[in-house]
Amino acid sequence: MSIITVQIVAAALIGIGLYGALSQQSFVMLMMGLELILNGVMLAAVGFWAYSGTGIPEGQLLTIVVMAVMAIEMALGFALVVAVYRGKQADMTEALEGFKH
Amino acid sequence: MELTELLTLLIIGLLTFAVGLWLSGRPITKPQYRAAPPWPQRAPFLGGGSPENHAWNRFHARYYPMTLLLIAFEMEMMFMYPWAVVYVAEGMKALVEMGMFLAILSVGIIYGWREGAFKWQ
Amino acid sequence: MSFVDLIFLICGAIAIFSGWRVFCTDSMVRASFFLLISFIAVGVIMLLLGAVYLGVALFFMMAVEMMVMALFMVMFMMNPAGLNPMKMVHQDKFAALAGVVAFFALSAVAVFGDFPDQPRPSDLDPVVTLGKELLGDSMLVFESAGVTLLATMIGVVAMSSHRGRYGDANAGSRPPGLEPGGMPAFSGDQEGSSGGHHHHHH
Amino acid sequence: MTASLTNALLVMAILAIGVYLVAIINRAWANALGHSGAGNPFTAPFYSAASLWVAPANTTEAPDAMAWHLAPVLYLTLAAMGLALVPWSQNLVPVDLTTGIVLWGALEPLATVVIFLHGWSANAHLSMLGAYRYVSLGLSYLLVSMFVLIGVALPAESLQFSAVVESQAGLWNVIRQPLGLPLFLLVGLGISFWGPLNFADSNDLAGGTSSESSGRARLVWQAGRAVMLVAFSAIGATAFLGGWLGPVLPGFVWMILKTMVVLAMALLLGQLIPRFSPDRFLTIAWVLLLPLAFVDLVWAGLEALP
Amino acid sequence: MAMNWLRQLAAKAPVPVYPLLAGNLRTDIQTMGLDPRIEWVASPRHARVLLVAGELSPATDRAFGKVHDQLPGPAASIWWQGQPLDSLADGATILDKADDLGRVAHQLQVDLLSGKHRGEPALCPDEPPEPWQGLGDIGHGGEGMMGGKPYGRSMAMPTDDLRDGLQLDPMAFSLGPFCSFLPPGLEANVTLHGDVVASFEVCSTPYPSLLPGVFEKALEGPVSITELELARARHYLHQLGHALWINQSGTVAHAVFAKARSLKPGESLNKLKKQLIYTGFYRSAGADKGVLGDSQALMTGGVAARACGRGSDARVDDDGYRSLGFKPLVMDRGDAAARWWLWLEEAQRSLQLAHDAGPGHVKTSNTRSVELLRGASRDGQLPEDGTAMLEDLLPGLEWSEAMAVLASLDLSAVQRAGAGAEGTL
Repeated sequence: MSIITVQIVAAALIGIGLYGALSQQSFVMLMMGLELILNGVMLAAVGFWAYSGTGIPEGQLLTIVVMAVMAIEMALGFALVVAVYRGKQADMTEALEGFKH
Repeated sequence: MELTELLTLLIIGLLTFAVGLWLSGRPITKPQYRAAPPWPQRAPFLGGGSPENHAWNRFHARYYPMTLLLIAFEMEMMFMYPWAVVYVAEGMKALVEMGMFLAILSVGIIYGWREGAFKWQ
Repeated sequence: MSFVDLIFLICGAIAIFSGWRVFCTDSMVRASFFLLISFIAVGVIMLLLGAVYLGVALFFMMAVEMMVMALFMVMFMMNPAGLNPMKMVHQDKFAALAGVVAFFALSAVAVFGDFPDQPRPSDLDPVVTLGKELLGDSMLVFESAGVTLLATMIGVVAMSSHRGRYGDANAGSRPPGLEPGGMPAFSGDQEGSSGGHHHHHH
Repeated sequence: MTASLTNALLVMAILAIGVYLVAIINRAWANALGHSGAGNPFTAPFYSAASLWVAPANTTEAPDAMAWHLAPVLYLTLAAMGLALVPWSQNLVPVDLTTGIVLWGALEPLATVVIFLHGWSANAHLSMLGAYRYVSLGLSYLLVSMFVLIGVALPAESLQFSAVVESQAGLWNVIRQPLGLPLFLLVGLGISFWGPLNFADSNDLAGGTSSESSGRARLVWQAGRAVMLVAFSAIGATAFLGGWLGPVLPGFVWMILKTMVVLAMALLLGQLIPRFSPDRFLTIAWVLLLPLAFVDLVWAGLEALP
Repeated sequence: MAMNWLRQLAAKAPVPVYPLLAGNLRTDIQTMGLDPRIEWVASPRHARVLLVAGELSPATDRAFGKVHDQLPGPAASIWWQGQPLDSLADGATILDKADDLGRVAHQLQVDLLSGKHRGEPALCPDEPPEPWQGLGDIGHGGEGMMGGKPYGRSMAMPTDDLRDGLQLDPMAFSLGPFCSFLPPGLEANVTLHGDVVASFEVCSTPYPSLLPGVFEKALEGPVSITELELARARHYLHQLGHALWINQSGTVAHAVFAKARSLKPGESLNKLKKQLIYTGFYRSAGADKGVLGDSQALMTGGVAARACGRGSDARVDDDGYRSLGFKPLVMDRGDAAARWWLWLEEAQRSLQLAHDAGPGHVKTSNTRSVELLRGASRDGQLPEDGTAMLEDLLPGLEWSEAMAVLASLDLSAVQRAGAGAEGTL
């Protein structure tokens, strides 16, 4: 376990997440991809923090901020899904295009 | 040392998992391919009735607004645990800051309550 | 190879494998919980890295989020359990390529980049430093997070709630056009009728 | 490594004894409440367990076979991990994690996930209803539990359970923070879906999430519930009743006694109080219990200030 | 045959029995459950033995087969108050006396565990509900997103929701007639949206309840009020016990049944009453639901009507009761909790009446109008089945509330067992 291996794992998670986010048709699955990307980002942040040699708290804080972003993204994303479904009974990303007036 | 504690936790987890697996017996993994209980025994129990469809469908979880509020509200727990550790050392300042933080979020809870988010939709 | 390395490798493999399974399983519930497994494995790696608080906190944050994810998956996806196998992807090749490129680019940065590689001080208590930081220098982050979360909560309730303050959220909207067994219809003629939720046209 | 193994075996032993203890106390309460059929509390648990053991397993038409098989095992594992966090005496702490309180907080939603999976995986209607109902409970008691436990972390200045015990040397938290234990009891009934909070495996769903399971899988499921209840009681005793602290007797004896007190209270409540309506409990949890947990936290905070 | 030690231990456990009611015999079943050698279970999956109580009718043969086959084998049935099915008659265990159930079931359990009894044959053919093998890409039987019948069952299609604007899949199934949480014999087509009942369509009504012997006699001529009122108190306590069981208070329910078995005139139920108040039974799931409308209350009659503020009680027309100073008990809330409350109050008052009537052997005098366990008989007219009202009453309720409301209503038709036939006393 070193900073390089940790970053490679993080890179793999980000790569898979990117694939998911770009390829999935369903909005909820797309969010899964985003979550996976953020998962990799968090791991990378903690990796940098752990090997920075100083243990500055900003590394941890960054992770918390990423988590907050994740929580907000999920909450708003799902609320959007509910609102869209209410109107159109669809959960596909394409359905969202109807909202781009 | 923290790693020793984690190792113990891991051992306990794995050990219980193994014991649990042993206790729960041989799995019937692919019911459709292997010798398994006969079909009538496997039908969902409805007291003699029968289902029209699979149980797995788009289920209306009627508490969904609560779950969304929870995701947002739970984030605040992330801040609370480190706060609790330094609370006594920081004293009044910590109390006031967390009080403000909680007060802000309580507004969200009250709003959610007023809008009926904590009711079965 | 030490014991820690071994566990790191196993967890890394689990995190990547279950992250990949998320996008190739038919059952939405399984997909959510594969993602949860991926998060848990990452949390264990964080613990190994000495982030005792963040690793454990990741467990509870993600357990809740993935539970909610699974709920919404089952609520809104057709065929949520994947009883009929399906593949709902677009631009599959391009996406896979983008993923692979991103992986190699980031790995290259990790391998060839020049990062500090020293263990953190052994007497450091990550929770205490984090708490001090939150109440000290980063207080603004902390309080603004509160306001952001409040905004999120209000937005979430306003968007998802049926009993809106101004009456039914979908008052005036037309019934959806879905052919039984077909894909959801979203033809243009339904637009403009969604007066109840114009507030999220960002 | 040896120490780790010894500690692990110790937790396993406590786990086995704990299941037995729950069965005994539960039957003793049933006898006391006028249930004539509860049998001899000391031998009946063995008979019932053997009866479940020899009963054949069941499956459903198209289950999520992996989840169906693993959910009870995982629930038992989570319960054991909860049990591992308990400090039995000053020197006998199987897992003395510096963030033990956070880990307990993480076990609760993970248990919710597992209980949901148990009901979901059968692909049967009544068990699905139980699973969904439970999620509404599991997600709403979570915050209450976290606030209450943060309350005990304040005077301890630590998230470590052993530090929480030491911080109670002067006065137990049950007196310092009187709202804590009652709120936490509700959490315990929730996490093991016992009695009034048995939304998952209830009679009006013919057994809910376990209505389709039988035999050894059901034995593991029931054992998991019992262990979870023991783990909760031990955590409750640690957080509110001063853990191993006490005069004359050795620490672990005190700890066992206190755990049994909390366990007996939870089991009595479980038998006496009828089930809440899931709908109403959701409102109660957010509108009544959560503010009460706030009050508890503020109380704890003011009390902890030097 | 030899058993290994585990099976020997298992044989000592209370026999898990699933009660399958082919007649309105819930009260008897509840009393039989007091035997420590057996234990009623909520799902046939948990059972080793099936108790078939009552006479099966050909109409329910299919449903019976389903439940029978859902016991994980080897399992066996015990037949009580009815003839075994022809296909199972060979070597069937028939129970003559209710008190014998513990012994018989235990013997059956020993035989099953030791392998002496090989279990009963299945009644339904061993095949999936729909053929599925070989269809679809992986042989799962469905195609497309929602098409076909994957794994033998189709998938649901979305419908309008009754409260919320979300159009999601309903959960539709038929329930009963052998559900332990429904009135025995009630069969219904249920549609759920989430866990809220969207529609509840009664397909077959519950089995009619037979009048206990003493009520039969009261329709013929004067009977001792003491005897009549003790039977009444017992019945209401059993109803209350069932409601407690539905609301997850199994232990308390058990204690109530035990009490009901040996009621004495003048006994006080105050302790139980206080316990139910303090433990919040009257505020449990569904307690404030199931308010009956006027016509529904009249249709149901008896306690349900009095819980809605209708003071009809045939006992006021009886000189015997009048001499004891009888006045009807009335509440005006009309919800499930009010009915539970009145059940206990009525039981208490019945015990008091039984006590007061005791010394002078006061007898009933009016045979034309008798207050029965549900409603009253007027000129020989007995209350009719009222389950149709469930179709209006239950939709909109959450599942546990709906089940609690069901447990607060006694809607089955009342029938006379015929002159001289033994009742449940």
